[in-house]
Amino acid sequence: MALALVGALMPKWLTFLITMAAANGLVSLGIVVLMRGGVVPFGQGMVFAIGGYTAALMFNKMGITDALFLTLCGGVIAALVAAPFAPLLSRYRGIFFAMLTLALSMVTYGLLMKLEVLGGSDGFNLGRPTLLGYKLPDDQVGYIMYVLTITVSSIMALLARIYFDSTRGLITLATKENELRVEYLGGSVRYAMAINFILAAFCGGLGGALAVMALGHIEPGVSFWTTSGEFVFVAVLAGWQSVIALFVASVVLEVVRSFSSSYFPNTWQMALGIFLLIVIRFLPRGIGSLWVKGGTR
Amino acid sequence: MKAVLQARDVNKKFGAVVAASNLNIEIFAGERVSLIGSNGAGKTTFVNMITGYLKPDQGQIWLDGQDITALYPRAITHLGVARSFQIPQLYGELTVLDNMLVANACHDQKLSFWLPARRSVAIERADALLDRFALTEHRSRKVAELPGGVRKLLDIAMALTGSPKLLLLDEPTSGVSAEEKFPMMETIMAGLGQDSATTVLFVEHDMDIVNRYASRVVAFYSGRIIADDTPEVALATDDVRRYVTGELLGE
Amino acid sequence: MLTILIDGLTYASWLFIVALGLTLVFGVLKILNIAHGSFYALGAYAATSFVGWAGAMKWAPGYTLVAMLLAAVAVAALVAPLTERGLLRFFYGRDEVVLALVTYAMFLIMEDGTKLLWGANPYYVSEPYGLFGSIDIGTQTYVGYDFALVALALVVGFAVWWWLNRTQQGKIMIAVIHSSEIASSMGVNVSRVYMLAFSVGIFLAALGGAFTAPMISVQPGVSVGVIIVSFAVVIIGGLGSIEGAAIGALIVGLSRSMAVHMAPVAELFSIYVVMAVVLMFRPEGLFQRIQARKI
Amino acid sequence: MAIQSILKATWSRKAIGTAVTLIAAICGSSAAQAQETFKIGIVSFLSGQAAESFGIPAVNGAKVLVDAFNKGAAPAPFNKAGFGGMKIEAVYVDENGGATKQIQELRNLYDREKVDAVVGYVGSGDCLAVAPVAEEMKKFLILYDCGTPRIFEDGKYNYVFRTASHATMDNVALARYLKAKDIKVGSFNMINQDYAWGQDSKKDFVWSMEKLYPNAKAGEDQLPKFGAGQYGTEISALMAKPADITHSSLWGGDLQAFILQAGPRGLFKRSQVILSAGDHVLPGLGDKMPDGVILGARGAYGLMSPKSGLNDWWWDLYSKAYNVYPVQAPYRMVQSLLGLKLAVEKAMASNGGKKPSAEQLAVALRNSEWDSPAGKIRMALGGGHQAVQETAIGKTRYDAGKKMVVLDDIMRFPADCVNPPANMKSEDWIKAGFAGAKGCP
Repeated sequence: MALALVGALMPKWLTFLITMAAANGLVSLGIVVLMRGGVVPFGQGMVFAIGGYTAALMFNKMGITDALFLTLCGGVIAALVAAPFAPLLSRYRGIFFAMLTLALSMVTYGLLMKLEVLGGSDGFNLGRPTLLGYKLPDDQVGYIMYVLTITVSSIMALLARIYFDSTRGLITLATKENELRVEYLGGSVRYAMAINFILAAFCGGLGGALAVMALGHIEPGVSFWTTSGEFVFVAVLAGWQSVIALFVASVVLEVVRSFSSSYFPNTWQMALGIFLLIVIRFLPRGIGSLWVKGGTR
Repeated sequence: MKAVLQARDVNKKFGAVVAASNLNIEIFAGERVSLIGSNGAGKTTFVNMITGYLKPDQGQIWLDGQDITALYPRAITHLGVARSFQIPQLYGELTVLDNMLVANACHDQKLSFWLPARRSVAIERADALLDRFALTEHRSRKVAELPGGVRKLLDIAMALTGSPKLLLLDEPTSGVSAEEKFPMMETIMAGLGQDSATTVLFVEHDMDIVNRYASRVVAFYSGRIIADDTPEVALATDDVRRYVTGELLGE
Repeated sequence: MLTILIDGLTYASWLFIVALGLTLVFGVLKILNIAHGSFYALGAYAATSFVGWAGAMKWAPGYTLVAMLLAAVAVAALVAPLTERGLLRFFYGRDEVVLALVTYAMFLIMEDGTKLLWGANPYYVSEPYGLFGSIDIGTQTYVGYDFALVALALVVGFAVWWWLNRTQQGKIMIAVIHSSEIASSMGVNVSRVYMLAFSVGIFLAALGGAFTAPMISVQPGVSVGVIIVSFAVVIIGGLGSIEGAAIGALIVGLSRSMAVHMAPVAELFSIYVVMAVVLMFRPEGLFQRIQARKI
Repeated sequence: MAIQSILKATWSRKAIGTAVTLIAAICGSSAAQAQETFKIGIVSFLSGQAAESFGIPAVNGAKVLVDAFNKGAAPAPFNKAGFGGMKIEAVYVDENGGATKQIQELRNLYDREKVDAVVGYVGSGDCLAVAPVAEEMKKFLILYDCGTPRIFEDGKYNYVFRTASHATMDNVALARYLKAKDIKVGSFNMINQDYAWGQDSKKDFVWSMEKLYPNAKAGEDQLPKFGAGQYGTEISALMAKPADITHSSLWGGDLQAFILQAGPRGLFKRSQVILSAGDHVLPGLGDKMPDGVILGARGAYGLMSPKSGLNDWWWDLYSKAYNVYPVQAPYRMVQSLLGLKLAVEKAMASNGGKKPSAEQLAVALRNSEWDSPAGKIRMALGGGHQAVQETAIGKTRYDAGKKMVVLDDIMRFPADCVNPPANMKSEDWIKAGFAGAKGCP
C-alpha cells in the first residue's frame, strides 16, 4: 500500500509517530461508533488499557509473542470485559453516559495502580514481539510494527465503513436523532447501543495492544481520564462522518503535541490547548467535513 | 367476522384525571375508524395504550386474538401495529429516502452488520412507497428543510413500511391549512390503497374529513365512549353534538 | 467514630464550596467545566498574592481572611467574565461533550498560564491557618481553621440557596436552569444570566482555592486533583442541584474518611466506586428529577 | 461505499505524504549543525506536581553548569571547555504527560533533534519505560534521578546508565540512623503515597526495621493518593494510633501540605517524624518546618553535602544564580553531567579526539568513578551501569539568626554501608540483614 511504502522512506521518529497515531486512532474509531448513536464515552482509556495489559501480560506471563495474535486477543478481551457493562450503559445518554464510562475507567485506573502483579503505578515493559513466527530485527522492528498497525487500522476502517452503511449502522444513526421513532418502527435502541459499546471496546482493545507493543511499555496512566479526553478529542476533531478523517486527526494531534513539546517545552500544554480551541471553533463538524459533503454519510 | 383489535374494559387514570374508563371496542379488518372527541377526551391515550407507550390500569388489549397489553412498543410494532404522530417524528438530518431506509432497516427481520442499508431492493421498496405518497420529488432532500405537510406524509409513509395490519394515525391533518386538508387525505388514502388489508384508526378533529373518509366513528368524552357507529348516525347523536362538535352548547 | 465524622465534615466543607460552583455552572450553562480545578488553583494563587500584599500593607493578621476573600472576588470579577464573554459564548449550543472538551482546552492553557504568572516556586499563606487556634477533642487536636471552613461552607451554601430562591435575580436564574428558551422568550436576558452564573460559579471555585491555600503549598499541579473529586460530588448529588452538591460532598467526605480510617488501601478509588454505584442506580444523581419524554 | 472509502483513503494518504515531506524539511534544518557541538537532551518536569521540587531546580542546575562548562570555568578535572572542546548544546523537554509521551519524545530527541546523549527522568515509571527504547535504538541515555531499583536489577542494558543511587539507600540509612542514635522504637506509623515510589519506600523501610528493630510493631500504614493535598483525615488516623516514629517518603507539594497541616495538630510533638527525601522543602518552608525532624536527601546533598573545593564552587555557582542553595535535585543533575563530561573526554582520548559514538561513551562510563559535589560516585552495580554513593541523614532546627533551617547531628553513611553489593538485589540484601555492608558508623 502507498502508505506502507511511504513509511519506508520516512524518518524513524515519524514512522513511530504515525504508528502511535494509528493505534490511538483505533480507539477513537470506537468512540465514533458510539458517537453515531449520540453518546460519547469519556472512559475509553479503560478499553485501551485492557487491550494493552492483555497483550503485555500474555507476552510476559504466557510467552505468546506473535504481534498479530496479541492484537486480536487485546481486542477480544477488551470486548469481553466490556460486554457485561454494555446492557447497563445502553440505558444512559449524554453527560451521564460520559460520566459513567469515566467512573469505570477511573476505577480501572485505581485497580491497576494497586495490583503489583501488574507492575503497580510504574507498569512494566515487554520485549519485542514476533510476527507470524519471524523474529523482528532491530532496525526493522519499528517499520514492521508501523506496517502492521496501519494495516490493522485500514482493515478496521473498512469494516467500520461497511458497518456504518449497514442496516444496523443506519439505525444507530437514526437513534442519535430520535430514539422514540426507532422503537416505533420496531428497532431496538438499547440493543443497538449495547452492540456499539462492545464494538467500540473491541477497537479500543486492538489499539491498546498495538500501541503497547510499539511502545514496549504499559502503565496505568493510559486509563487516566486525561488519556480518554485525548481520544474523545480526536473523535470530535475528525467528526463522525468520515472514517479516514479519524486517522488524519489522530496524526495531526500527535504532530502538534510532539512539535509543541519540543519547541515550547515550558508552554506546550498551552499550545495544545489553543490548538484544540481553534479546531473546535472553526471546524465544528470535524476535519471530515472538509471533504465529506452532506450530513448523511 | 373476526376482530383485528379488541379492547376489553380498559381503564387508565392520570392522578384524578380519568383518561379511559371501561373502554370496550372491536375493530374489524379493513375498517377506517375515526376517533373523535375534544382535547383530553382520551383519544391519544387510547392510541398510546394500543401501541404500548402507556399501560392500562386494568383491562386487556388483543390483536388478532393475542394479548398485547403488556408488550413493548417494539414488540407490538413487529406484530403489525404501526402509528404516525401528531408532531411527525422524523430524522431531520437525514434525507427523505434515508428516513424511509431507516424504517426499512427496522423491519428487516434479520438486522445485519454488513448488509448495506442502501441496497437496491430496500431503495426500490422505499421509492415505491414514496411514489404512492407523492414524495418522490423530495426524495433526496434533508427532512429538516421540508414543509409541514410533506413531513406528515413522510411520517405516515414510514409507518406503512413493513405493511402493518393496523395503522394508527394521530391527527394526520393537524397543522395543515384548511384547503390542503382534503388533498392531503386523498394522498394518504391513495397511499394506503383502497383495496389494502390495512385497517386504519385515525384521530381527527375535522368533521368533514371524518364524514368523508371514516367508515365508522368512535366518539370519546372524558375517557368514555359516547358513540360508536357510522359517521351519519354517530355525528347526529346529542352527546356527540354536545361534547364533540359543540353544536348543542348551553342546553 | 467521632473523628471519622469530623474528618469527613472538614473534607466535605471545602469540597462543597468548589462543587457548588461546578454544579451551578452546569445547571445554568449546561457546561461540565473541566477547567473548574484550574480556577480553584487560580484562587489559591491569587490568595497568596493578596495575603502577601496585605502583609506588606501591615494589615492585622485577622484581615488576611478578608484578603483571601478579595482574591476570590478578583478572580470572579476579572477572569470569569473574560473567559465567558471572550471564549465560552462562541461555543454555546454545541454538544455537552464538545463544551466539556473546550473547558479541557482551557484547563491545559490555564495550567501553563498560572505557571507563567507565578512561576514554579511554591507559595505559602499559612498565617491564617493559625488564626483560630486549635481544639482538643478526645485524643485528637484539631485546628480551629478547619471548623471555620465548615462554617464558611454553611454560610456559602445558605447564601446561594437564599440568592436562588429568595431574590428576583435568583428566580430568573432558576427559570434559566429549567429552560433557557422559555426564559428568553419571557424576555430574560439569558446571556447576562449566563455571565452572572458563570462568574458566581468561578467565584466559588476561587473561594474554595483561596481558603484551602493556607493548608497547602500552592504550586503547579494543584488543580488536577480537585477536578475529578468535585466531578464525583456533583455526579453523586445530581448535576445542577444545590442540595445534591451538599449531600454529594458529605458522601464523598465521609466515604473517604471511612476508607482512610478503616481500610487505607481502598482510599485511592473509594470515591470512584461510590460514584459508579450511584450512577448505576440513580443515573441522574440523587437530586435530579428524571425528565420524561413526550410524544 | 467501501470503494468510496478506499478512494478517500488514497486521498488522505497523499495528504500524509505531503505532510511527511514538510515535516522532514522542518527537522532536516535542526539536524544540520550537529558536528562541532555536543547536543544533550535534558528531560525533567517543567510542569505538573514534580516541577517545583525536582524538575525545575534540576534544569536550573543544568543551565548554570552547562554555561560554566562551555566557558571552561569549572575546577579541574572538569576545566576543559565544553566537552573536550566541543560546545555543549542542551535542549530541554518536559517530562510531564506520562510514560507513553516520554517514549515518543525520547525517540524524537534521538531521531529528530539528533541529540548525542539524553540526561533525564525523575519518575520511576518513565525510567522503566524509556530505558529499553534507548537500548533498542542503541543511543546513550543517563537516568539522573529516578529511584526504583527494578531498572538494573530486572534488566540488563548496554547504553543506559543511572548516575545516582537507587532508593533502597534512603530508607536503609534512615533505619540505621535511628539505630546508631539508639532512638527507642516500640512502634512506628507510616504515610506514603499510593504509587510505586511510596510503596517501595515503605517496603524497604519495613524490611530494614525488621532487621534493626525486630520487636518494633508497624502501626498505621496510610497510603494517600499522589497529589491528595488534603491530609486532615490521614493525620487523625496517625494520631489515633500513637507511635514513637512516623515514617514518610512524601515529597514536593504533598510533603509541604502534610507538614503545614500536621504541624498545628501536634503530630510532630507526639511522634518522631522521619522523612526519607525531605530536604528539598526546607528552603521554602523555613520557620514553618518543625524542629527535630529527622530527614534524608537521597544522598549527601544540600545542607549535608561534604566539604570540598568542588562542592563550594558548585554551591556558590547555583546560589548566586538563583539566590537559594541547591537541594537534592540539582545535585543529582550536576553529578550526572560531571560523569558524562569525563566519559566523553575519556572516550575522545581513546578515539583520537573525534566525537565519541554511543558505544564509545558507554565503554567510557561503564565501571568508571568520579568526584561530585556530593562525594565520590562509583558505577559499581548493574554491570557498571548503576551508581552507588554515600548518603547522610540529619535533624532539622530553625536557626532564627540565619533565618533558615539548619541540620544538626548529621551522620554520614558510606556507599558500601547502605547499598547492596553488585551481585545482590536490594530486597534480598535487606532481608539477608544487609549482608556484606561495610564501614557503617
